[in-house]
Amino acid sequence: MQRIGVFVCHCGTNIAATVDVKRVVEAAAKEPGVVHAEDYQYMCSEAGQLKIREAIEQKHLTGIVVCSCSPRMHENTFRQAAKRAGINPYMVEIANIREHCSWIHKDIEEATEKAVILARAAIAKVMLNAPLTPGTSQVVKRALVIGGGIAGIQTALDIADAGYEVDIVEKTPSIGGRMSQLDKTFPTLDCSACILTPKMVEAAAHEKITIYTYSEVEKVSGFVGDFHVDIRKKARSVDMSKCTGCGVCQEKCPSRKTPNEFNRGLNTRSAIYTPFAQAIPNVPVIDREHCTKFKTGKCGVCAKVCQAGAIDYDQQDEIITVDYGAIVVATGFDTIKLDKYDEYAYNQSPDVITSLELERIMNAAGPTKGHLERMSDHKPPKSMVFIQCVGSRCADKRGKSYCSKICCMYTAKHAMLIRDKYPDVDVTVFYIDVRTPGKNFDEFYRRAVEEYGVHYIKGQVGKVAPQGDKLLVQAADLLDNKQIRMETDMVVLATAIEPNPDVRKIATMLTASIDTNNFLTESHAKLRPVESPTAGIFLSGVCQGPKDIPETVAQAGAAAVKVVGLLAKDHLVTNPCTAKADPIFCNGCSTCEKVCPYGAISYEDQLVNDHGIRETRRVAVVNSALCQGCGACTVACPSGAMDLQGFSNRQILAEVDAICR
Amino acid sequence: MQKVDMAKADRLREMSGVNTRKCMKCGKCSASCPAYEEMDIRPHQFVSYVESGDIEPLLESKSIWKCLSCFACVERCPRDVKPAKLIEAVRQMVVRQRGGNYLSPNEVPELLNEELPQQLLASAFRKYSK
Amino acid sequence: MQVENTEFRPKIVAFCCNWCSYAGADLAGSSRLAYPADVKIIRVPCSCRVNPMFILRAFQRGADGVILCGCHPGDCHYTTGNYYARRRMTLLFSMLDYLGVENGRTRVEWVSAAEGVKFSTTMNEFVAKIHELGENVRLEDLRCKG
Amino acid sequence: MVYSYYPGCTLKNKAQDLDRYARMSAEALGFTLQEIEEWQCCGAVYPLASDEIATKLSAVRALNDAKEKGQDLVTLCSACHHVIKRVNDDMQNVEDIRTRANNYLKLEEPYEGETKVLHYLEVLRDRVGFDTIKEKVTHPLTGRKIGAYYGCMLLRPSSIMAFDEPENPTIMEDFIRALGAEPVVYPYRNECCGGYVSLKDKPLAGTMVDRVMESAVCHGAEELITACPLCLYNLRNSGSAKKVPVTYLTEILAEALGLLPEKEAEGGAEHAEG
Repeated sequence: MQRIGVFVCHCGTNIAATVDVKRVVEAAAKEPGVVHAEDYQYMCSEAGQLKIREAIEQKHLTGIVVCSCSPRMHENTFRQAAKRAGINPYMVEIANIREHCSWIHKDIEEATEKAVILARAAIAKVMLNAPLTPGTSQVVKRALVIGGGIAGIQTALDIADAGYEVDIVEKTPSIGGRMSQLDKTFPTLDCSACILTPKMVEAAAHEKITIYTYSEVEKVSGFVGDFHVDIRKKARSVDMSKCTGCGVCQEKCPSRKTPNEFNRGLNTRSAIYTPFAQAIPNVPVIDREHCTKFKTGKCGVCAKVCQAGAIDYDQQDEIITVDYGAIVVATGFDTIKLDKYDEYAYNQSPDVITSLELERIMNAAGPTKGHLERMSDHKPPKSMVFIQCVGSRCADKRGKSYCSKICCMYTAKHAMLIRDKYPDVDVTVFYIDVRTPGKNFDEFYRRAVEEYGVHYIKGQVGKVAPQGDKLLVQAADLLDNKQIRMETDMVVLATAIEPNPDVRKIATMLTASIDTNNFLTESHAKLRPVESPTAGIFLSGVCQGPKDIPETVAQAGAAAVKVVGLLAKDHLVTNPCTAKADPIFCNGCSTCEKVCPYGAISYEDQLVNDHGIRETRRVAVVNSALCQGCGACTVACPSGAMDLQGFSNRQILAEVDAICR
Repeated sequence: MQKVDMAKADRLREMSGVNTRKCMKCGKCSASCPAYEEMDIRPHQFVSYVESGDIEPLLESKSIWKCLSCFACVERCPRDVKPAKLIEAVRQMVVRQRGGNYLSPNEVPELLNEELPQQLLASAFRKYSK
Repeated sequence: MQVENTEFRPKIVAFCCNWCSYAGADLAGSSRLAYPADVKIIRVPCSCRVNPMFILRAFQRGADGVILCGCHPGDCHYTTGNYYARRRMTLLFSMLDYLGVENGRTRVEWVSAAEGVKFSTTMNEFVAKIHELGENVRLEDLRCKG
Repeated sequence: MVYSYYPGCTLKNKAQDLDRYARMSAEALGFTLQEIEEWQCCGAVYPLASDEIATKLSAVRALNDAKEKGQDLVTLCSACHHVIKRVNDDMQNVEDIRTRANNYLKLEEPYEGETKVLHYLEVLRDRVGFDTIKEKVTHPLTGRKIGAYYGCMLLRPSSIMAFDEPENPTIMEDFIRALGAEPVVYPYRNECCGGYVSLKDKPLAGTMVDRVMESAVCHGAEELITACPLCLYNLRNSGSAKKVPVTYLTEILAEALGLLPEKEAEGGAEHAEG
């Protein structure tokens, strides 16, 4: 017979303000099987846990129910407390009377009544709990980082420096990511390449780091500690072991009409190319879609000019399978498409550009060799307008609901750099709010205004109209309460950023949770910001939410520490809430095997004692190391032989009964 | 001292279906408005005046006769606030009151000319009077 | 003398998967997004853990509505569990409708861990629907009535 | 193909050309506009206040008439199109308006927004096809630089009108191109002409027309087309900027299809001179 203790937490006033905890205690005490019930200010505190421990020891409790916050918060805390008091940690159930009750209801009567019912359901369930013992599983001492931007590079470096093997998988021909496209960085105006390139080189040279560029993750199976990942190494058409990176092939390639992605399509590149001069690896790829040799069979210039004989038109995609203990997602971002913002004339005038395009124009290696000029007539502008919040903070379907966070600062940077280098260019910034929290950030923005004379006008732009060789900007000045209609030479749009569109596919492969904006969800918004709710998956950089370079680097380091913490373990404790077949009822029909996503179910001949009849039968056996405890098999099983430990049929039915009582 | 009339503000919100709280005060409505220069109270101010219950100035504003219902503000508003509908609601509130008509049939003959399309009269009457 | 309370307080059981919808409900809670107290949540590891038997039992014991929440299609923590759930529930709900438990009393909804607002609006809508349909008596086992 | 057709009051009077050329061209392109019986004025402006109902009823009657015939409803005047399309959206999606309108009209079968409302240009684009029109053009408008003036009512609110991209539309440009002329894209083609304020506030309408005209001229337009009689009136009569001729889009369509004998004569004369 179970002896149950019930512990009701006040959570300060978080619960006690809307739930009459005393009444919950009284009601719980009357439930059959309950031999102890009490309440306390903070059950999760040392003192609270001590109360649980004392009650278990003194009243010889066999199971406990804690009525408190979400089990996602403190289930483990209370399981450990129970364990220290000498009972099995799986003899603990949580009634969530905070997130699911006190925080959403105002009426005390109503909330208390609901809390009592939730407590009853938990008591009914715990009465049927059985002690469970977790198994263990191995940890592959190798990590995978998906994405080779600054986030991925930093994470990989930190993991590698701790002594673990780490692989970077990067989709494009080079690591470097968005940061390699930037000209200068705020708030110190360091040259982006100058601070990024050493890190790229370090990653490439690190003996613990393997870099797979021009590669993509194709398939992921397994689970924390033991993931199996298929990586597609796309055919480069260039033999990496032979290429010397001399660059002659790129110079001689006759097909030069492909929009240059690295320069955001502002100029063109050859069909065989490295994205930028400092690319790592410094080995070109052939863009087969645009290569004449691949399109018509007639060309082959690159093969002819290559002294090293590295060109290989017959190279095939290669798929390698590697095992990893942990996976870090660092897939980064792109700017949104501006097709739905044609009031800013982005599609109507080449002189309306995005901020990222301006980075390329300002960069010495960019399409204009660093000269600030209009893309229409290559004349230097005399006046420039910056528009903030293009696509950010939008409640409509056109844009993104969130603040992209980095735009206020990079716009101040652009404005300042232009005023510094071209003092005769008049710069106006239209803003809704200037958001510059961060060390030396607001000072930076103020410098743009006070020292560099950038005009900041509070008010959004309504329309940009090409007029002759000028752009007519129509805007509101909310502080002066007037409408501005001004001519300018260039308009720069602070375009909203969004997670790299590929991330959804990757999230699905990893079964990592993702939000409606395609940002990966962290396990806890405040306390577990670099972990995905899926064990063994970690988040680094903008794939989790908008952030600037310093924040990205900090988060990359944090993710690396979490990975190292995982890889340092000799083995992992597995979830004991796994499926289990009752050989008496199992008829070996193989239905469960078909629905198991993990291949955890097999069949073996067992000697079964069915009410005195002893016979050998083919029955299902669950490999508890592979089973992840989803329960699909339990419902599929036609004979009711399969059940899930910790969430058994009887337990859930008991909860249903308690709720509907 | 400004007179706060929340009952009228609520009535305007109801008539227009506009949720004034969604406004983030970016001013894009006023930036887009082609009749801005003619207005004494500007489109973005209509939203904040209603939000604060300051209705009397709106009822007396000449802006309500200047708004063209061209919907540029509605189309471009990033918060889906629809200022034009709010201005229309104020106009309705005025013309529904006795004597609030801005156009009387007596005026019409002198406004007519040879080419004037019927829809101009029809729409002006719809906009300006009960 | 006790005055009988005639106000209809529906009994509603919500099965929520641990990874998405239960977390979505937690987010609704921490964001203080209210929905009626009539909704009681049962945590299951995955929507595919919900056996039709659980839902039948709920109606048998007098539930007025049952809602099953899982991860969005393609986002299941266990890869495919929500697809199984969807198929099973489609069958079950049409059978229940045939038995007189109207389609409005049963619902499957996908709520991610980030969709606190959706969780709350879904529950508000669902409870409103149950109020519209009134008390459920069709499948109730009168033997269970005390 | 036969469409129900709602001409609207102005097309019966001051804008008879718009109507006449539309019908002529339709026949030439193989579809028929069948005027619905006893239509009433659409009201010319969509009543924005959500509690307005009586002013929407004439549109509902027209829509229901098309529904009973099982036809799509075609409009031409921008104002009529705007009002009828939006009222139809209300009938589909706003329960309160649907109920009240149906209670008032006492139809045999309640109207719930079943009719598809098409603008004449949409018929040309989606049903006939601009490629087909191009083939049927006998008198291509070669060498003419024509600017499309959309105005506001066809495009906005885009969520309901769903006519084209509200800030950078292309349907009229494609139409102009199909007729063999060169479309001139200018940014003020979707800005308001001043609409009804021109009745009592000529200067305001004048400012707005001038902006449109300046923008069109600056980008090289030598003539403008529009679908709206009020836009046409304002563009021709308001403002003080340099003007280019403004015609109805149906007129250049009829011209390109060779349905205007007088123009043909002119064109012939020019050829003779050249």
